[in-house]
Amino acid sequence: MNTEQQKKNKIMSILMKTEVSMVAIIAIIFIAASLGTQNFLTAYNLTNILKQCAIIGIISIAETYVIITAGIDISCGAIVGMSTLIVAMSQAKWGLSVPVSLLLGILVAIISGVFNAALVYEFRVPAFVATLGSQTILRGLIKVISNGGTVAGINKSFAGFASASVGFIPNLAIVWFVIAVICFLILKYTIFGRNLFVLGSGEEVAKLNGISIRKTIYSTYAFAGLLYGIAGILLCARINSAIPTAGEAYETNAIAASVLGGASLAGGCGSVFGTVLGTILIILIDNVGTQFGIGAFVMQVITGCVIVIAIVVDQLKKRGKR
Amino acid sequence: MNTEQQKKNKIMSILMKTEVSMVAIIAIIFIAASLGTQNFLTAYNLTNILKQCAIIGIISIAETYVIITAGIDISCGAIVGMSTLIVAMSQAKWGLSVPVSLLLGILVAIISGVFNAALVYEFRVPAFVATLGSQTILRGLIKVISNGGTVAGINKSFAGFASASVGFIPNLAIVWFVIAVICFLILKYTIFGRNLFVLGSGEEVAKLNGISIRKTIYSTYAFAGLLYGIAGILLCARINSAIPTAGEAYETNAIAASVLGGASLAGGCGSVFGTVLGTILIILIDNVGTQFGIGAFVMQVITGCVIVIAIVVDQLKKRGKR
Amino acid sequence: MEQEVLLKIENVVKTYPGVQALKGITTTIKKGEVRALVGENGAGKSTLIKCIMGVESPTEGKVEINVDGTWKSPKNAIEAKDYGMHANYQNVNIAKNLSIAENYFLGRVPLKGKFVDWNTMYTESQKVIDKFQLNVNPRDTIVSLPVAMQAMITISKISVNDNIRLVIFDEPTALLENDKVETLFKYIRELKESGVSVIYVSHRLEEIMEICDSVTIMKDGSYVETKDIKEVDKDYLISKMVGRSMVDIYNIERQKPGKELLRVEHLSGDKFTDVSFTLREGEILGFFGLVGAGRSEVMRAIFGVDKIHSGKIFVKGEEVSINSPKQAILKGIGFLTEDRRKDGLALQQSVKLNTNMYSYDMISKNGIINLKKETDRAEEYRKKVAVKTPSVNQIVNNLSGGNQQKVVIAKLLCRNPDILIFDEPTVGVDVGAKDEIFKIIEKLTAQGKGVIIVSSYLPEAMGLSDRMIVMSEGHVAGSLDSQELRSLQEEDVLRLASTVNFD
Amino acid sequence: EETPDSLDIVWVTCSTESEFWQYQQIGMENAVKDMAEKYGIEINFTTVGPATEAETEAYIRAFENAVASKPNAIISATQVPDSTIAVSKEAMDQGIVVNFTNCGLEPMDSDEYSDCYNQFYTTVSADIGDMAGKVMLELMEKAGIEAKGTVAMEFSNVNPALQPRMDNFKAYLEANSELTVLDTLYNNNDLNQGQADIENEIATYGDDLVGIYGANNTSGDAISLAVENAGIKDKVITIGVDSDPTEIAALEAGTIDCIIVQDAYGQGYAALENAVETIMEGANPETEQKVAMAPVAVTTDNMHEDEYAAMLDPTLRKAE
Ligand SMILES: Nc1ncnc2c1ncn2[C@@H]1O[C@H](COP(=O)(O)OP(=O)(O)OP(=O)(O)O)[C@@H](O)[C@H]1O
Ligand SMILES: Nc1ncnc2c1ncn2[C@@H]1O[C@H](COP(=O)(O)OP(=O)(O)OP(=O)(O)O)[C@@H](O)[C@H]1O
Ligand SMILES: [Mg+2]
Ligand SMILES: [Mg+2]
Repeated sequence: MNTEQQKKNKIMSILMKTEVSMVAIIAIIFIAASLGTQNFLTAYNLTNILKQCAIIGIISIAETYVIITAGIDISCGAIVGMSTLIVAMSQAKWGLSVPVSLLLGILVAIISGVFNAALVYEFRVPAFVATLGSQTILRGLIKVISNGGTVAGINKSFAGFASASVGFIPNLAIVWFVIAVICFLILKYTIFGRNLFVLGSGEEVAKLNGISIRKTIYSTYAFAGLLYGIAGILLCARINSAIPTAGEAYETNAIAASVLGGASLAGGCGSVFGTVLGTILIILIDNVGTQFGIGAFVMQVITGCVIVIAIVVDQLKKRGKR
Repeated sequence: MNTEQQKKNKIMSILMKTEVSMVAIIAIIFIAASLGTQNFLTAYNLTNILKQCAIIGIISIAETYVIITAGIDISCGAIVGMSTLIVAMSQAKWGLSVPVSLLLGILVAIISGVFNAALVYEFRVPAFVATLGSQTILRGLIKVISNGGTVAGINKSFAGFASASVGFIPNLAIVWFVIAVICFLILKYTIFGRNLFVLGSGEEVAKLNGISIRKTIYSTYAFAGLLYGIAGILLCARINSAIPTAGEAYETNAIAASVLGGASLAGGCGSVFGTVLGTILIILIDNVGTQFGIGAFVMQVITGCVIVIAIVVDQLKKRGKR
Repeated sequence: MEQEVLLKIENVVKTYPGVQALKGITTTIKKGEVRALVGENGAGKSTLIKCIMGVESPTEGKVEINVDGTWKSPKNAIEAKDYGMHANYQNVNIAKNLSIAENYFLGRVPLKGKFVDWNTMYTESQKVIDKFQLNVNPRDTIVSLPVAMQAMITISKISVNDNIRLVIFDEPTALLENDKVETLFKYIRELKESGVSVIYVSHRLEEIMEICDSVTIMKDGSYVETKDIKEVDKDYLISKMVGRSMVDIYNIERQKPGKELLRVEHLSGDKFTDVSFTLREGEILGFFGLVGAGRSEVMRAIFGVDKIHSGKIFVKGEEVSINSPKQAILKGIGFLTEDRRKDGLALQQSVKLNTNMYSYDMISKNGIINLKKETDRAEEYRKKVAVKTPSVNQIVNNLSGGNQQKVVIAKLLCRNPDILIFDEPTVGVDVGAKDEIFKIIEKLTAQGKGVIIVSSYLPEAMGLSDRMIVMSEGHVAGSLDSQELRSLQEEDVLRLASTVNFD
Repeated sequence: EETPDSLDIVWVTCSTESEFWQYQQIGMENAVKDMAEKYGIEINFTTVGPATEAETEAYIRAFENAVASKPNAIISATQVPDSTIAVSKEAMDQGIVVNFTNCGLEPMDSDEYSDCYNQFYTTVSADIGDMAGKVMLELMEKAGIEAKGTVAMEFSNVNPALQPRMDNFKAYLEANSELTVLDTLYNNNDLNQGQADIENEIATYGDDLVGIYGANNTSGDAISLAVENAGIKDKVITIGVDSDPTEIAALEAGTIDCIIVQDAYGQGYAALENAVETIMEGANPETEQKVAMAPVAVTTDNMHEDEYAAMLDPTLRKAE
C-alpha cells in the first residue's frame, strides 16, 4: 500500500467516526438557529447553553464509562439526587461547613456506586436490574431522609458558584470541561481506561488476559459514583436547594448522550468526546426549539426525530443499509 | 449415566430455573401477607391483584419477546398510551363504533411497532435509541393530538368490560391469561418463536442459517405492537378515558418483569411464564405494602430491595458467588 | 465420462474498506468433485466462500450453481439452502443458548401442521449424533460443550439436510483430533459418492492430499492455479502458496534442558486427576490427547482460571498458590487459550489494543500507558508474526482467522513470560506462518524459556516436542522422552491416548 | 351503630414527591391528632401513592389496594377523575368514607357523581388562573412596567385537570392587555429543566419578556432562579402558584413577586376532620358536598403577616 492510499484510508477512517456526524448535525442546527432566529447567537444564550450542558454532561460521561464495560447505569439520576440531598441537608439542616457537605455528597455517591458494583460483581445481578433496584431504593431513601420536602437554605456563596462565570464561560461548564478532559485522558492513557474496553469485549476475555474483573467493575462504578457526586453538588448549587425529584429521569438523557456519541450498549465502544457532543445536541435542540418559538408538544416530536436522525445518519454512513 | 442419576439431573435442572426462585419468593410474600394482615386473603383483594397485573403483564410479555431477540423496547408505554388515546378519540370525538375504535387502536400500535422495526432493521439504529426516539415522538404526538387534555366520554359498556369479572376472575386477567398461553405456545411451538432465540444468539448465526433477520425483526416488533395495542385498549377501558400520561414509565416495569422472569438483556433467553411471575411479584409488593400499612417512602425502598434480592437469590442458586 | 459442472465462479472481486480481499477469482467445480482451497492466511479463502454462499455480495463478478439444469446465483443464505448449498464456516457459528437439536435444525425446523415438531427434532438429531458417534444429548445446550464438540456439531449439522448439492468446509479439522477427522472424511466420501461437490479449506496439506480430487491455490486474493491432486505434492503447494520452499518445519534447534521452571505434583481438578510433570528451561513439552482428555483443563488450572482440588504447583522451585490469571502472569506464566474468539481476543477492539492488553503494565508507569511504546510494540509484533492487516488500528474481528491467531500469539510474546503455555497455537495458521511461529519458539527456548504445547494435531505435537505427555480421560496415560518420541509411530501414540480405565 | 375505638385512614396521594401534597398531608396529620383527642380514639394514618403525578395507573392501583385493605376512610386527590370514579364508588359501596381534597371527581357545578364520594374540599383551578392574571397586571402597573410584550408560562407536566390555571391566566391577560402569552413549557418537576426553560426564554425574548407565570411551586422555583441569575428581577413580574421553601425565599428576595396560594393545609385538615366526623357522627356534617376555598395572593409585602406566613409554609403549623 502506498502512502497516498494510506493517507486516504486515514482520512476515510476519521470521517467514519461518529463524532464527525455529530459535529455536522450540531453545526447544521447551530447555523440554522443563528440565521433563523434573532437571539440565538448572543453571548447570553451561548453561555446559557453551556451552563445547561454541564450537569447532564458530567453524568453522561460517567454513564459512558459504565456502558463501555457493557454495563448500564439506571441509577445515575437517583445517585445525583441523593448527593444533592446530602449536600443540602448538611448545609441547611445539619449545620456542617460547605467543604464537609461536599465531601459527604461525594462520599454517598461513591458508596452508591460501590453498592451497584457489589451487586453486579459479587452477586452477578445484571447491571440493568442492579441499578434499577438501587435507583428505586435511593429514591425511597431520599424521600425518607427529606421527608418528601424541599430542603432550602443552601449556603449563598456556594449557590453563587453555579451562576457565576469566568468571562463568557460559566463555572459549571468549566467543571464539565475539566472533567471531560480528565476522563478523556484516563480512557486514552491509563490501564484502567483500556481495561474498560477489554471488559466490555467480554468477561472471559478480561479474565484470561489477567485483568481483574473485580477491580475493574468496582473502579468503574465507584468512579461513576464520584462523577455523579460532583454532578449532584453542582445541581444543588444550581437549583439552590434539594428537591426529592432532583435528577429524576436523567438516566434517559445520559444514556442517549452516550449512544449518540458512539457508545454501544453491547459494550466495548464509546468516547468522551462523542458523549460531550451528544450532550450538546440534546441541550441544543431544546434551546433552539424555544428560540424558534415551537410549542412544547411539537418540540417533543421534533426532539425524538432529531435523535433518531442523528443515529440514522451515522449508521448509514458507516455501513449503508442492510 | 444410570437412570437414577438422570432423574436427579433432571430435577436439579428444573430447580435451577429462574421460575422456581420466582415462585418461591412470591409464595413467601403471599404467605407472610396472608398470616400478617387481615384483608390480604380476601376474594376482593385477590381479584384486585389479578386485575392490576393484567395490563402490565401483557406489556411485559411483549417486552420479553423483544428482549429475547437481544433488543429492548423503551417505547412500550408510549405505544400503549397512543393506542389508548386513539381508542378514546375514536369513541368520544370521532363518533366511531367500539369495534372500529379497537381496530384503530391496535392498528396504530402495530404501525408504531413496524416503525421501530424499520429503524432497527433498515437503519441499524440500536434498539435502545430507536425506541427511545419513537417514545419521545409518540409522547409528543399524543399531546399534539389530544391537545394535552383528557379524552373522556368512553362507551359505557366498553369501559364496563374492564371492571367486570367472570366469577372471581376479572375480565382483564382472563385476557392476560389467554395472551400468556398463546405467547407461550408461539415461543415454543412456532418457527417465529424459535427464530427469536436464534436472532438473540447473534445476527451472524441467524443470517448464516438462512433465517430472515428482516422478517424476524419486523414480526417481533409488530407482534409486540399488537400486544401493546391490546394493552392500550384495556387501559382505556380501565381508566375510562385517555390521558396524555397514560402508560408513562411502564417500560421500567415491563423490563423489570422480563428480567425477573429470567430474560437476559444480552438476548437469547427469556420465558413467558417467568415474565408472568415477574409481573405478579412487582404488583404483589405494592399490594402487600398497603396491606401492611407501610408508608409510600419506605415502601419504595422495600420494592427496590425485593427486586434486587429476587435476582440475587436466582443468581446465587445458579452460579454461586464469583 | 466428463462430469457435469456444478459451480461456476466468474471473476469474483470483493473489496472491504481498505482491503481488497478478492482480486478476481475464476474457476469451476464439477459434480461430485472434492476441491481443496489453499492459500496463506488472509489469501481470501473464507471471503470467497462467503461470496459463493451469497452471504457476502461480491463487488464484481458472479457465482452460479447448476440447479437441475438452470443456473442460479444465491443472494442470501436462504436461497443458498434452497439450491442445496451448505457451508461450515470458519468461526464456529452456532446459537449458543439453544440445544444441539435446535442447532441442527436452524432455519429448517420440522413442523407438524403449523407447529414445531419437537419429537421429530429430537429423534432425527439423535440419529445424526449416532451417525457421527458424538456421545451427546440432543437436549444439551451448546454453551455446555467444549469448542471441539461445537465444531463437530456444526459439521454434523449439514447431514440433517436433504437435497444437498454443495458442501463447503472452512478449516473443519482445526480443532478436531484424529478419529473425528476420520469421521469427517468418511462423511465427505459419502457425499462425493452421492454426487455432492465439496469445497475443502485447510492448512493441513496432508489432509488435502488424502481427501481432495483437485486443488485451487490462492495468493493475496488472486487466483494462482487449479491442479489435479495427482499432479501436485505438499512441497509444490507450499512453494506456490508461500513463494518459497520449506523443508521440515518442525526441524528446530533443540536446547539442553536447564533449571526447572515449573513442576506440577499430583494435581487434580474437576476434569483431571493426579497429573504430574516438570518443565525445564529451554524445553518444549508437548501435551497430546483426544478431545476431552483434559489437557486444557490442566493448563487452565495452572493458570488460575479453574479451581484445583489437590496437588501442588512449583514455579522455579518455589511452591505457589495461584488463584487468578493475573497472579499467574505475575509469576511469569503466559497462557494462550484455545478458543481465541471466546477468551483470547477483544474482538471489537483494535489489533493494537489486543497485542498489548496482556502486558500494559510493562509499558506504563503508575497506570499511565506510554502510547508510543504501545504503537511501537504493536508494529513490531505485527512484523514479527506477520499479521496481515491494513493497520494496527484495524478491528481484530475483521482479520482472517489465521491472522487473528497470530495476534493472540503476538499478545503472549509481548508479555515475554518465562513459561509459555500454548493451547492449540497453530489453529488455522498457514504453513508459512507456522514456520515463523516455530522459529519464534526456537528463539524462546534458546533464551532459556520453557514452552508447553497442547496440540491435537499429532504430527505437530510429535514433531515439535522435546518430551511429550499423553493424556486420556483426565489422567496422564504416558510420558514420552525425546528418544521414545523419535522412535514411536503415530499409531502407538494414538493408542496411548485412547487408553481407558484408570481406576 | 356502635362507634369504633380505632380508625384506619389511608391518604392516597397522587404524588409522594410534591411539596403541595406534603402540605396537604400536614393538615391531615394535625387533624389526626385533634380528632383522636376529640373522640378519644386511636387513628392509624398511612400514606400510599406513586412518586409522580404522571403515573396515573399506579395511582389507581394504590387506590384499589387501599380499598382492598378495608380502611374506615380514604382521603385522596385525583389527577384522573374519570378513572377514579369506579374505584371510589366501589369504596363507598363497601362503607369506606371517601373524601377528596383539591382534585376531586367532578367540577363544582356538577352532581353527576355525588354518590361516589362523601366530601370534597378544593380550590378552583380557574380561580387561580384568573387571580394570577389579575395580579400580574396589578403588579406591572405598580412596578411601572408597561403591559405590552411577552409573558411566558411554565408548568410541571400536562395535566388536564389543572389546565384552567394556564388557560384562564392567558385569557385574562389577552382580554385585559396587549400582552402576548407564550405556550406553556413543561419541566416534569425537574427544577434544572425548568430553569433551563426559563433561561432559554429569557435568551429568546430578551427585554420583550415582561412577565413569567409558573403554575406550580417547582415552576415558581425555576423562574426565581433563572430570573435571579439573569439579574432581571426588576424588569419582569414573576408569579408562582403554591409554595415551598425555595419559593418563599425567592418571594422574600423579590425574584418572585407573588405566589398564588391554595390553602393546602386547610384542605387537608378539613378533608380528614370531615371523614372522622362522618364516621363518628354517622352522617356527613357539611351541608354542601363541594366546598371551594378561595386562593390567596401572597406578595413580598404581605408575606410576613401571620395568616399569610402560615399559608405559605404550613410546616409552621405542624403539631409536635
Ligand atoms: N469484514 C471485513 N472487513 C475488512 N476486512 C476484511 C473483512 N473480512 C475479511 N477481511 C480481510 O480480507 C482478507 C481475506 O480474509 P479471509 O478471511 O478471506 O482470509 P482466509 O484466506 O480465509 O485466511 P485464513 O486462512 O487466515 O482463514 C484479509 O486480509 C482480511 O483481513
Ligand atoms: N464428546 C464430548 N461430549 C461431551 N463433553 C465432552 C466431550 N469431549 C469433551 N467434553 C468435555 O470437555 C472436558 C475437557 O475438554 P477439553 O477441551 O479441556 O479437553 P482437551 O484435552 O483440552 O481437549 P482439546 O483441547 O483437544 O479440546 C471433558 O472432561 C468433558 O467434560
Ligand atoms: Mg479463513
Ligand atoms: Mg482443549
